[in-house]
Amino acid sequence: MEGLVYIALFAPLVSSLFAGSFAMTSKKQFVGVISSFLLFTSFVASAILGYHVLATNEAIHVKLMDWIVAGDLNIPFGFIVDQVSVTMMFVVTLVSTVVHVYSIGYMDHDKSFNRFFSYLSAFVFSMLVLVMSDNFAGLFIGWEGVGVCSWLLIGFWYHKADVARDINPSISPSWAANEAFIMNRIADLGMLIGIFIIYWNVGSLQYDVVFNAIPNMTQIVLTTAAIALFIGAMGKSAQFPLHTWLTDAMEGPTPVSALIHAATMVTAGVFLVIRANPIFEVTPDVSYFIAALGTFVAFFAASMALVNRDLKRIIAFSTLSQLGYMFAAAGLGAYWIALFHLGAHAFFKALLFLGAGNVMHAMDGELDIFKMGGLKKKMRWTYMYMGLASLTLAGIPPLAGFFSKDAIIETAFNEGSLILWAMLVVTAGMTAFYSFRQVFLTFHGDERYHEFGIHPHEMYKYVLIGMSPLAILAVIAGFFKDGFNDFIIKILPNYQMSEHTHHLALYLGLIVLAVAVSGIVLAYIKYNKGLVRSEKTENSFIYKLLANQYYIPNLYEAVISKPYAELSKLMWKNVDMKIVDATVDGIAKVLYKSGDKSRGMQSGNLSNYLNWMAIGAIVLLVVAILSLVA
Amino acid sequence: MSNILTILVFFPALAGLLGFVIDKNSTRVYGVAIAAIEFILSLFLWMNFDSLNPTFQFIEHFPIVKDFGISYYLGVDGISLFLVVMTTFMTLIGMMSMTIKEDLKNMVITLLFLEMTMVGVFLALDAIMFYFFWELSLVPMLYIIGAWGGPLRVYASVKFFLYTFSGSLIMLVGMLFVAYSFYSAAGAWSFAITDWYALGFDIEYQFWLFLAFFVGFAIKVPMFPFHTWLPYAHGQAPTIGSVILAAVLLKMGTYGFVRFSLPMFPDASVMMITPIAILSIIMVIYTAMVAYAQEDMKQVIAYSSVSHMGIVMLGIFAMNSEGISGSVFQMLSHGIVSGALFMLVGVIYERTHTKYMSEFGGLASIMPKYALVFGVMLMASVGLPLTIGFVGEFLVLIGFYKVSPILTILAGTSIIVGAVYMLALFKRSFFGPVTNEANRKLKDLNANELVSFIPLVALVIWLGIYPKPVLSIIDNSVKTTLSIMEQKAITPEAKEIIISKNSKEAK
Amino acid sequence: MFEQIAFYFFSVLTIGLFLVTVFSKNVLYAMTSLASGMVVIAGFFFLVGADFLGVVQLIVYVGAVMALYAFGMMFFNVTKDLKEKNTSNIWVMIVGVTVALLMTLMFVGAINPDAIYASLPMSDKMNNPEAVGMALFTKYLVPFEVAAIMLLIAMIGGIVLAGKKMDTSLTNIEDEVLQQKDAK
Amino acid sequence: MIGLNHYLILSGILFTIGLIGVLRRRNLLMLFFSTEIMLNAANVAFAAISNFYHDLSGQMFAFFIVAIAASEVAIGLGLLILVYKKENTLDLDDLASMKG
Repeated sequence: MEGLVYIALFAPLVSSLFAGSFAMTSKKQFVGVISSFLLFTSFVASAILGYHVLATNEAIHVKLMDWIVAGDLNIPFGFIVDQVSVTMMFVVTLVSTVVHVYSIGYMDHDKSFNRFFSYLSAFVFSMLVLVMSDNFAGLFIGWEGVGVCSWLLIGFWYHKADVARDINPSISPSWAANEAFIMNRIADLGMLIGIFIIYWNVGSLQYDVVFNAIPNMTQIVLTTAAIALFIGAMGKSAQFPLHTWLTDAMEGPTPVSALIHAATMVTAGVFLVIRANPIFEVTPDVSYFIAALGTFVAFFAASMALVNRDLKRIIAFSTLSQLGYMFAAAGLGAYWIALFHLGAHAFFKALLFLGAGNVMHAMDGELDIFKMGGLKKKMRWTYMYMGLASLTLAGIPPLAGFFSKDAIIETAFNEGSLILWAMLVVTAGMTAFYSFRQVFLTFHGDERYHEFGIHPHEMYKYVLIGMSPLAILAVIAGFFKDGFNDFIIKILPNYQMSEHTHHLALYLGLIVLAVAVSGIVLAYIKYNKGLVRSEKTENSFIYKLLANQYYIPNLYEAVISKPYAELSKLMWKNVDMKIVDATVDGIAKVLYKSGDKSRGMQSGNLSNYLNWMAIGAIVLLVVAILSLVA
Repeated sequence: MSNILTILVFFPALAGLLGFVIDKNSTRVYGVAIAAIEFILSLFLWMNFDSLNPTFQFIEHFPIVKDFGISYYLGVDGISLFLVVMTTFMTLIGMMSMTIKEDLKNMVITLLFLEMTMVGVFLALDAIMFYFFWELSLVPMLYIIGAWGGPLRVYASVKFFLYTFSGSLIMLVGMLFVAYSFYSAAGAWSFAITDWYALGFDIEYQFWLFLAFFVGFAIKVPMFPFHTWLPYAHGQAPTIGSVILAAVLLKMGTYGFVRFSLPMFPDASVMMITPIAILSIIMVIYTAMVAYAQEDMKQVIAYSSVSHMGIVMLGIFAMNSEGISGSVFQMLSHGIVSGALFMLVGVIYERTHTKYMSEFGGLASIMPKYALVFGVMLMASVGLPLTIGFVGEFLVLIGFYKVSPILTILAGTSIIVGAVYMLALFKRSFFGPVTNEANRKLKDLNANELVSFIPLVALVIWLGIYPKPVLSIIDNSVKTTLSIMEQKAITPEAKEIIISKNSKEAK
Repeated sequence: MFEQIAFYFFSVLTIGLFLVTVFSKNVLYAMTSLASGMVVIAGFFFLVGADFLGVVQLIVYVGAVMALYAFGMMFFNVTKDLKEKNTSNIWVMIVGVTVALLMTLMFVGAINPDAIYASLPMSDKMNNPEAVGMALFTKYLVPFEVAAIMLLIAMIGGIVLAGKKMDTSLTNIEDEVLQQKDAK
Repeated sequence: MIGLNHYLILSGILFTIGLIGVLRRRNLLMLFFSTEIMLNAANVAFAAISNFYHDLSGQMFAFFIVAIAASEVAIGLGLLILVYKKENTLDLDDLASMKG
């Protein structure tokens, strides 16, 4: 079994190095094929490991070697495959295999084809390190690793120039990449602090040691550790106020958006909360804050998705919103439901993104849904996939999204936080509305793309077949809910609804369903026929506010980036040059000037020298006398 | 074998003398060969180093001036071992990558002499010898900047020389006072550092002596606000000068703190933790901001050096073995990474004769290999895990967290601000469309340059993934230093701090 | 009584003569009064019982040194009065008087005679020249020989220096040569 | 009774006269004369101290000072002659070629 762990972990690394060795050569089809095959190997290994864990209920724990050993600190490269990590491994390797296959078609015409596979596989490796590590430092390796891969992949088309924010809200791929990296770094600091707190209070970073030591720790330490770790999670999972990078990250190639910014990396924050559940379990205040923030983000992101015109950004906002759901569940203590939603979301959101990728490919890179319409004739398969995924997202039974999302909303009700419940229900309606607004605008109604001289075409067959596993899973994943519950509660706390909630479950479900269906119906009425734009609505304050993301990116620019740049300039030009350096030069100047002034003494006239000598003699005599007297 | 340290110190200088008679056209090969032999010698030293023995090894000790206790005293422990190896390594790489055409012979000879002084500083266990090599190292550097530098070279080199020199004179006074105290206490003169370790001082003396040494070391590090010589020196120095300056010369200062200040003045060091930590944090954040504002690629890296050295300083004053070991490791990592970054800037400067970022843009499409190497070094510089930069930074921060969580959070912003200026540099130079048409014709790294950079990249990744062989040796010696401090501390508060910082509060 | 009279007489004489030396505008007068002053100084030596030193003073100073000056002066134009921009007298007086006061203060006030011990005590058995001879050739033998060598070197040096290219100016030649070189 | 102090004060006065000469005069030859005065003043003090403390060292010192004075005059005059030949003057105001 140990071998399988290493195969699952290192196959993507091998793939990355293999593809990387061709990175500077022209496109080679076999690079994509071999990479995909290696990823598939990793997936198979993960699946076997999953079966093993399911069958034996035993975690596999391996230690590769020591990493950092200094003082009392001892961090190994240790990997653990238990119920939680194997679930993540399964999801990650599955989605990434599909995305790899998809990319062979999608990146077909890109000259940096080989490089792309190298980055993509490197990302999968980092993600696996993140989920498989048996200690917080190992998690941090993966944590930063996925950050860098995300940076590389967002900025994949680095050659694009910067443009004004009005034209492209993300300015340029490289700008978006840097934004993502730096925002993540801010959160990573929190994560590091959390690690420090744990180390100095426990003396180890191994999960098992730390969790066993929890009863010995004071509440204040636990709370600060939980806060610090959650700050880390906020960055990676793009929670408010560190959320702006996620939509900008859509500058990356679409497979990247599907894999990293929907299915896997952004869920790392949720994973962290689930992984460290013993800590969050004993810090109810922090947990409740997580739930509240999650709910807020779910609503907040959905509201921005309502008016957006960019196909990928809409999906990105919905990702943000769904992450909010996951945090709400995790914060309320329903860790396994959060994990379940994480998995289900990975499948249908990846599917949705890949579908969007097909559309983008067909539309020559155009993403504005106002310029699309009526695509269902040309792209039947894509239409089906996206429609299915949107239905799942909207939470229509019996698709996967219904089971997971409904469970979260029910949890909120069960916990008695009716405000959270109400907001989550409303958000469910908004979700349904915006996903179908997008579907209808893209695939139904008049064919607006003709004006722009675009000739859409369906994606390659093998790509469409490659997407099918996701579609199947998006449909059937919900039926495994009870089985997954039995499987996962071996390690996560079992969350069960109270008797009361149980009785009301049917009604609650119906309410959610009704809201969702009404969302879809609203979208149908408004957008099925085609695009009807109303100047009045688009100029209204609310519309503008939402379309500009509540002006938060502008605010950050005005309050943080610009002042930082100005301050830096000030520090350099004024403080460093005019104060610090000028002081040093001033001292030197004083010495120089005094030398220059006293140069007059050196008149060359012996008589003057003799006078000076006499004065010196007087001084010496005085000293002599004083010393004699003393 | 028994006098390998003497060979290590003086072999380059002797070879340098011999260099005067070598034919002009073969000096380059000669220099590389000598540097390679020296590097192999240092590897040999590492092989034979007893990693379980934390004290000084390969000691060579005989008196020079008996009446004043000045002796020829060399020795190596875990702290200095890797600094020596890094010195020889970076000299070798620097020599290999050197592209200077004019007066190449003089440059090679100067570098070999410089190597002697640098190795000498790290190996000397006699304060007078230490001081001798310390000051002597200024001369070749002065020559390198002054003779091969940019337009402001005279100003820069004189500033560099006078600044560091005046600092070290104050340090010399401190050294003489310590020796005198030793004479008063023991009845005989001695400048041997190991003898000095046994000497205790009153808290007041410790404070003033600490300050005297501090001035000497802090200017070399360079700590805020003594750092302004560095941007000039880097800005004007030729590539090889910047590489050696950043990689090795700056480390002398921090090495001095570990070798002298901590074990000799434990109480004063404990007393000064907070002021120095605050200075270091200013150094980290302030210079990171200044680096962000720069327009010149090389200046960004010069200021980033200061910022990173702030982390090193912080680790030294964490007073626990995580922090100090991390600090020493960070010295190595900064040596390799910043050396490599300066070399990379040198590569582009040589091709375009400009270092201004505004002249570049889109270099990644033209020079992918160059961009790759730069990217790896950039990631190491911002402290990405599994690169060499992370290990030291992580250990330093984790060590200092024990001292002060608040200050650690402030210092931890280095991972943010560091990313800000490095990524901005990378974006401005490598990303975006090719803005300068002339740059389209630039050639990617050639074989010669690749040969220099591949070992660096390999090292960055190897030590990032498996730092243990280096770290465990460092850690052993650091623990010894700490136990010396613990025994020597006279005030109970200091003793308590040193002890408590090293044992976990396992509740 | 005799000692007192002699001391004061000699004092007045030396001070007067030396003042003439210092203030005279005529080199010849200055030199003559200096030589006379030296003779009187020898008188002081006899007065304090340093007979040998007195004789040496007469021979060396009055005989040799003054003769050297006299010969030296033949090279200079000494018939004319010197025209100098003398340093302002007030300044000189201030410095001079300060030095005099300080020295007096030091000699009179600060020296503690009890703390002084003879390192080379005179004995009553020998007269002065004999004692000096004993000291010179025992304890001070090496300095004595060194002084002899020094005098020899000084003599050779004096001859070489004074005899060097007596009739052309080195500076002018070099300037001309330089100018010629520059012209080329 | 004439005591040591008398001699020392006399010596001081003579020395001061010499010093005044050194400070006041600009002619090199006169400077030499003044120096001789100062040397002699010192000699007087030495001889007197020697007498009053019954110590021959003072006379020894004076003896060597005489020797030094003699060689100084020999070399110094040689140099003076050279300077005079070159510059045709012995006035220090005209000889200030070492101005910094």
